[in-house]
Amino acid sequence: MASQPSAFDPAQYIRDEHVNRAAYTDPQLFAREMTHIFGRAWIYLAHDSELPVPGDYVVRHIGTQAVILTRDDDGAVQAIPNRCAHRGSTLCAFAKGHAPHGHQCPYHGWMFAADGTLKFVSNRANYEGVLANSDYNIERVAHVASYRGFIFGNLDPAAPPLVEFLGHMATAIDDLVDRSPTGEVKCSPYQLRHHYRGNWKMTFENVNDTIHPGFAHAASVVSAKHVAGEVGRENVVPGINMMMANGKPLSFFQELDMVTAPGGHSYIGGHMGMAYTPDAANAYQQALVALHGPEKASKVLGLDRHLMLLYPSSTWHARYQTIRIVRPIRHDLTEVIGYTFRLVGAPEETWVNAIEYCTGANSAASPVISDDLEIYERCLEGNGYGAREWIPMLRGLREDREATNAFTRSPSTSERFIRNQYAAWAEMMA
Amino acid sequence: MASQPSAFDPAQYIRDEHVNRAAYTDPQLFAREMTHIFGRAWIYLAHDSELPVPGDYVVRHIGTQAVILTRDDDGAVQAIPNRCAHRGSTLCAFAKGHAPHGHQCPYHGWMFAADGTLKFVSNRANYEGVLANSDYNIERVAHVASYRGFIFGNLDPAAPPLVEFLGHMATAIDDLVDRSPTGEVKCSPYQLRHHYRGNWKMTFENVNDTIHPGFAHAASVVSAKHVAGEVGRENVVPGINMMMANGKPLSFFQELDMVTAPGGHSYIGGHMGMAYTPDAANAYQQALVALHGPEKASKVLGLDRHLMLLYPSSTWHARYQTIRIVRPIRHDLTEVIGYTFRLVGAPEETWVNAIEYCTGANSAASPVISDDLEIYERCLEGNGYGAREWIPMLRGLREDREATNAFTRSPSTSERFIRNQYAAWAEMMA
Amino acid sequence: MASQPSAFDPAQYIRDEHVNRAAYTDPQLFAREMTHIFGRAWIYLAHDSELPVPGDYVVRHIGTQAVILTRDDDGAVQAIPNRCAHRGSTLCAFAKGHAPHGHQCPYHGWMFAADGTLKFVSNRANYEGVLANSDYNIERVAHVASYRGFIFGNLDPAAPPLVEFLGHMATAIDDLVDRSPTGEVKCSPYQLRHHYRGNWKMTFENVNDTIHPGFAHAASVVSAKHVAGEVGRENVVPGINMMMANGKPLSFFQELDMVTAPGGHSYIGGHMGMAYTPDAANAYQQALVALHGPEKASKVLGLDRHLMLLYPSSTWHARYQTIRIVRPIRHDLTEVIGYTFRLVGAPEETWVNAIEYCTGANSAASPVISDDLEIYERCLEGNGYGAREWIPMLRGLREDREATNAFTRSPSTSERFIRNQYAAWAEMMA
Amino acid sequence: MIAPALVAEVATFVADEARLLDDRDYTAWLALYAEDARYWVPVSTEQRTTTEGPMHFHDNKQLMMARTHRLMTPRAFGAEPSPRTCHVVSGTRIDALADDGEITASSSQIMLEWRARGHFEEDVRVFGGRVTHRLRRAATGGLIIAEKRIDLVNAEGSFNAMLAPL
Amino acid sequence: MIAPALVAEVATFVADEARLLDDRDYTAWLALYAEDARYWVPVSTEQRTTTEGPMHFHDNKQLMMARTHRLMTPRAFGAEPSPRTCHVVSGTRIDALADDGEITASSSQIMLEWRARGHFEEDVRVFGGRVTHRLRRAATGGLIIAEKRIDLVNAEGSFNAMLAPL
Amino acid sequence: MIAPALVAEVATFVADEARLLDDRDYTAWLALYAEDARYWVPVSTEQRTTTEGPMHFHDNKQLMMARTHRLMTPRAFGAEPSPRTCHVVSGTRIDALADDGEITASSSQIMLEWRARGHFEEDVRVFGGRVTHRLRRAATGGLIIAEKRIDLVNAEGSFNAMLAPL
Ligand code: FES
Ligand code: FES
Ligand code: FES
Ligand SMILES: [Fe+3]
Ligand SMILES: [Fe+3]
Ligand SMILES: [Fe+3]
Repeated sequence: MASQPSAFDPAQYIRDEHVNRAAYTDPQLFAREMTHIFGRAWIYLAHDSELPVPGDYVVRHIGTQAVILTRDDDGAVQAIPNRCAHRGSTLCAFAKGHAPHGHQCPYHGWMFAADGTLKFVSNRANYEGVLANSDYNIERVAHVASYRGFIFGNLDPAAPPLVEFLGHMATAIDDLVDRSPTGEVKCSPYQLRHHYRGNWKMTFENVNDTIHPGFAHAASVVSAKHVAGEVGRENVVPGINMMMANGKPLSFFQELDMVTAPGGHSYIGGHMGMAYTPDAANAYQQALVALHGPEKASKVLGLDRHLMLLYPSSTWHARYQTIRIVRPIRHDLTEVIGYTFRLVGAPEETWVNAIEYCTGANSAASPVISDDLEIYERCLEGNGYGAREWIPMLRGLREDREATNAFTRSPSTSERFIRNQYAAWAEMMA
Repeated sequence: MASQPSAFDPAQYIRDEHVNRAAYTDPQLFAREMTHIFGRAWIYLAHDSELPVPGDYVVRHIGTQAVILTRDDDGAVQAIPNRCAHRGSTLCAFAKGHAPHGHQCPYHGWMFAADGTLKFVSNRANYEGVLANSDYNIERVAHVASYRGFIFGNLDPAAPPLVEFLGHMATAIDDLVDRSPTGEVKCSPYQLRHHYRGNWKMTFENVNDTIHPGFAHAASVVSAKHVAGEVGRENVVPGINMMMANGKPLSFFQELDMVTAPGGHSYIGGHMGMAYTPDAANAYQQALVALHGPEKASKVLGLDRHLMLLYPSSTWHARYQTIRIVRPIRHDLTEVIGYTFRLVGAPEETWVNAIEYCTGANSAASPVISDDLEIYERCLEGNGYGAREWIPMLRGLREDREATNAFTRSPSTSERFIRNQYAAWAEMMA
Repeated sequence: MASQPSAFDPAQYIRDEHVNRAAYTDPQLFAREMTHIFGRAWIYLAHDSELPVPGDYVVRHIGTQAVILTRDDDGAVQAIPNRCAHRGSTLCAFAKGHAPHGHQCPYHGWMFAADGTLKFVSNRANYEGVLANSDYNIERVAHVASYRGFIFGNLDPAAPPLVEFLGHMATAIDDLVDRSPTGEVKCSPYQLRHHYRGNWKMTFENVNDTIHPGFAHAASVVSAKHVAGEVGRENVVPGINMMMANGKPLSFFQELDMVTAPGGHSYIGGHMGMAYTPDAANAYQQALVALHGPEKASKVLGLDRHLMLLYPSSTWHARYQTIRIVRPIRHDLTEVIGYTFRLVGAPEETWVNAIEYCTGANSAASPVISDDLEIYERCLEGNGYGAREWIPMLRGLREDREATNAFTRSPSTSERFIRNQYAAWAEMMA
Repeated sequence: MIAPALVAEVATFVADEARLLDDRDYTAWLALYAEDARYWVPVSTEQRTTTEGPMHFHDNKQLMMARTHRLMTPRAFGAEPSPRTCHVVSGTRIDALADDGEITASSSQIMLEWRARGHFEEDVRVFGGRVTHRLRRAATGGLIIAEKRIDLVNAEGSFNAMLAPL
Repeated sequence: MIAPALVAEVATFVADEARLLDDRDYTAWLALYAEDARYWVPVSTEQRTTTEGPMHFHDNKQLMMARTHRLMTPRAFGAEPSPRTCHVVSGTRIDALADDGEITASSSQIMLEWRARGHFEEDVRVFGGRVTHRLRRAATGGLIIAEKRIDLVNAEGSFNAMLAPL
Repeated sequence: MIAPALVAEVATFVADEARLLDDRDYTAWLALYAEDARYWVPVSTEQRTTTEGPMHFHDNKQLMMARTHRLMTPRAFGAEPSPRTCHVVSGTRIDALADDGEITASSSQIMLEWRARGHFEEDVRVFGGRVTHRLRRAATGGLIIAEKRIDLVNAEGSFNAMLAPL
């Protein structure tokens, strides 16, 4: 009986490089995003190492929909909504587990195979001649595919192949995996979760924004410098350096590249100063050379990209082996979940650095993240009033440096990544 | 200025023995249920013994509407909404009390008689010639009627008589009252309240469902058996037995009868193993014989029905003198309130058993109830997503055992009681 | 994508001296109030003494919109929404402060002058040729004007002058200011805030209601009398007297005048027994005579008005130098913020009395206020159900005592002030 | 006048019992209770005995066993994860000391509970009220619980599922 | 160095006062206060005295009497049921000991409050903050309260009705 | 058997540390921590060490300095006002006493937090859980903190910004 939303026209929301603030505040628009964006795009779900053996499962989300990913007996990963086909109870109450015999509903005990096939109906006799099990299988997520061990799902039967969706961004995943001396990466069993009262797009529009750190994170920059002053710059720990990094001069970020790719994806390229200094004696580097050969190895170690966005579901940081899943809950509520990966065969130190990075860059208690969360919530409030409805996305409009079919290169200070996101948004929402 | 819901067609929600999950998740549908179902059906409100003397009142609900039941000076029970006719303040803040002179509004002191008649207007002179008290009486609940001391209300002026609504289910009330050696029952002043984030219909569709206990309550069955193992089955207390009862084999429930009656009512009949063993020496049984004569007495003591549903407002358990009122608050919020009754003249033990039953079967802390509450909430979540919109009500579709005008008999494992509820639902909602 | 509210007709809500209860419960109606009432009326915001020097600012509200009031370098007060023109973040996180160089956005550091002029754009080079600062000034509140130091704002470019809006009610402000021996009043830095789950209009319809105290505040009257009995009436402290004042006989209030003025304004006039007893020896009175001359001085000291309402934003109590801002948040949520003023040059005792009055009359912990808050919430609940949709505003309909162009005089017991409010309401909502 | 040492012993005992619940060490927790112990939570502070009407909790030791056994294996039944709690105890005092050595002690307790249901702030509940213990001396010399009564501030209120003992 | 016995006495006194509020034993509670006592709850931790601006509470003994008298008979006025509370007290310490024997003590307190309004979880509120007592020796030898100041963590915030003393 | 005096000293120390946080006296608070101290809040009670995965907090002294420095000057950066907190501590006990004198102590703590964001009740959060301290003797004879671990009841949950140390 819900009243129908009026017909949709992207031009209502995107016009002349401006976005209407309703994009962040309208619940009905959010509902459409769930069907048209999260119902069409490839959504990052999990990594192979999270469900190593048949029967292992994890519960993840595609938009507002919980899905169960289960490793089946053939070793394939199956995805189904976490919803019983009988009366609709969720099947799994734990976020992960082992269900070798399938998923049994807690209500009446119906059992479903990894792929949603209805395997058991309690007191089956009651259904003789009136219910065919095959009519009550749980519908599978239309497509599940993985790239180098990273599993994505897509609800749209007509979806393009995953690699096509990834396009140039496959290099984001390569960047992470190639850093493993064994070619193997392993996901930590512990995740770091935070949430904020704001729209999911705020995160995507913030993560590659290199102008905000100097202002939004000024507090932690100053505090970090204060510490450096106290203990001596040569004695500061990595966490403090990470905070200070946000204080780099704008000229630094202006030189730096931003790469945007079709589908709303992007990353900050180039020289964040986090590349490895070539060191032939270093065991880790030796291992990479052994695996890749010297040329590719130094390319991998030299690669120094900042947060890579796989719109609309995840952000990737290969250098520190951290992925964040952005999970929309309501138009004004979003959860962000951080995952760290072990480079199997790399020294423990690499792992410890990844943990430190994830903790510092993804905890609700991180002085940096808490700044961002505050900003998201302040934008939600500010976008609730005032006469000005249109938000400019004009920064760096005329500064693109290179354009290919695969990607466009701009200064990292540009809002091009936001324009790029809304181009994808408008296309999917139409 | 609320936008109007589109016209209503039951076939949008009930089709081929399936119900659309929107029935549990759509707030506008809920609003219609309040006017069309709780605005038309007879709703159980209270028992005579709760307001014994003139002036006594209790506040109860008809759907989302609070009503004051007051014993008037003639001993009749009057029902009015708990709302002042002046500016709309609630009149009573306490759930029960004694107001022999009527109900006085806390705001400006207007006084209303038990039947809503406006008796006093403060500073009446201000209203001379502009307000006639008779225009500002509180409108009474269209019908208040009681059956053997149990008081029901109905907002629909065109409602059929209560007995007609009860039909065969009058026996549910008889079953309770006839168990009293004096023909008198007395309601406990203490009620047990729990609530859950889920739709009110979930309770009705769960209570006569004899398949779910073996699964949803498996945890308490196993735990109870664990205790039995520890202390020896012969030493287990009633509460433990009650938990184990949910572990009966499905064949037991298949044999058992379910009785459904027009209006959405139903109960589980037959042999729950809770009938009294005839014992001529037993004082309670002697008293019943004295009251009813041997034949009826043994019939009463032999009666062994499980939760009797008076759709859409209450569930009855005569054997343990417990009534539950199901109170809809929002489409996704429901309160359940338990009442226990003393069989006046019966041994204290009977009363203690009733208390134990109500505590074990109705407390939010009951291992059994907490299972059900969890299920309700998991169904609310699960029915929020996934492509499958239609919930099957097919169980036992072809297994009816007997059909009369008054009722239909089926195996207790059947979902017939749910189909029966939606038949009434569709009729009233139309 | 929000569905449009249907066209508006005041007669849907105001008819024959009755108001439809939807006025208190309909969120869409509330949304219209924000644009049509708080978007058109003059809203009280702050007092000059709260932002004495250039750069000082306070954040206040016009309806649901936060606005920053800043003293500019010319000493003028400028008002702009608390929203950055870039991506919409709120500019100020603190309710007051000093920003001599303008307001800098915490997100990307854009700076705005007091009047909203965009003064600084970070990394401006990114915007060369694509963004003109002048297009991204924050739009100013259409009108800001002050009367004797009290600052009001109006969002409507076509608004009449403030003095015209105030009309006769300017005397409410005069009454307060004239009581200062120096003509200067100073606002306390400390405010008293309370909120309730109910509609903002409830406060306006309650404050001049002289019938409710005898009933709604009966508890505190009785308690105060109990104390008087214990300690002896001659020993009671002012707070106790204040509570007892609500117990005055209705005849007292019937004699008392209510004055209503166009625009929804009103106050209780006449003799509350709070006039100063003329005392030539009294230093305060001497100072007033020195300032005003004997005639006006005694007029000022003799003035004894009770809560003066400046619809729809504030209530004024000159005798105790207290202003309350009524801040609508949702149709069912309202905040009330109390401000006390120091009469510069008056004895400390005057100030202490003002504090005591504000604490007693505006704290959520005040026995009197907590009664009112309870009533507001009970009306919200009661107006959610029952068949009766129309709320009478008939009290004293035929008792007006005098009518001029500037105001109408009625008994203080009349609901004329409510009728007067809805007359203004209907006019603005149309 | 009650011996300060006894007051201290009781205060520690009461705090330790609460801690065992937070540790979900239910075996040790049950061991604190006498065989004939009663654990109950009235639905009204006016309920003087356990035979006046239904209660939120009314457990004998068997029911306590069943309840806690269940909390130890939720996953086995597809049930939600068991809640985690944190008790703070304050103002423990001895209200009565019977000739047979039975001790009646009371304390103020606030308990924070978390259920892992993915509803963020809503998954946290705060319980609190007056806790009354009837204690006896065990043969071992230690204290054991004959009765624990918890008068919640919202005893008369309506509750969602309460899985963990208070 | 302050005598441990005095610290213990004060800690017990402060806990006992909180308990009397939870018991709604207002007569005994009032008896703990000196005739010239002041009970106040500032709207800002920056308020040093009671003459700087309005306050949430600013009671002398008469106002405390009126406030509590009212809580004892809500039904008589159709007012809502009085709230029920539970205080927990922690870290009571003596901050100052004046020559005239006046004791300044402070503690951390969290109070759970329930109002019976049928709104389930929403009817529960949590208050908390720093409580400061100025105490004197009564002629009887016991302690009496000259001043109680409560600095709520959300002193500057906005409150719904606060019926019960904190 | 642990000396009661030591238990009392530790209990007071733990309560005093919590109080310093409520006072936002971060300079004194930091002084309680050893140079090589670790302050951490795991995302799971199953995390035994700080190298098993990300954590809510994982601070060394430098990070503690930066964190607290920032809280002392929020306005300077247009950031929201720092939260105000109130801790209550209960059941502090000594779990282990090493030969080198290192003390492992644990307590139950509930913390009320208020953020001034104008959202009324929603601005109040309650945190709570088990707090474990590793303590050493400072040269001065007093205690210093080598490690503080906080196991929140909702460790595995999702959090909004946590500005104040727990
Ligand atoms: S709801 Fe899943 S088996 Fe019935
Ligand atoms: S609202 Fe009831 S008397 Fe005015
Ligand atoms: S949002 Fe304000 S500067 Fe970007
Ligand atoms: Fe950032
Ligand atoms: Fe069940
Ligand atoms: Fe009032």
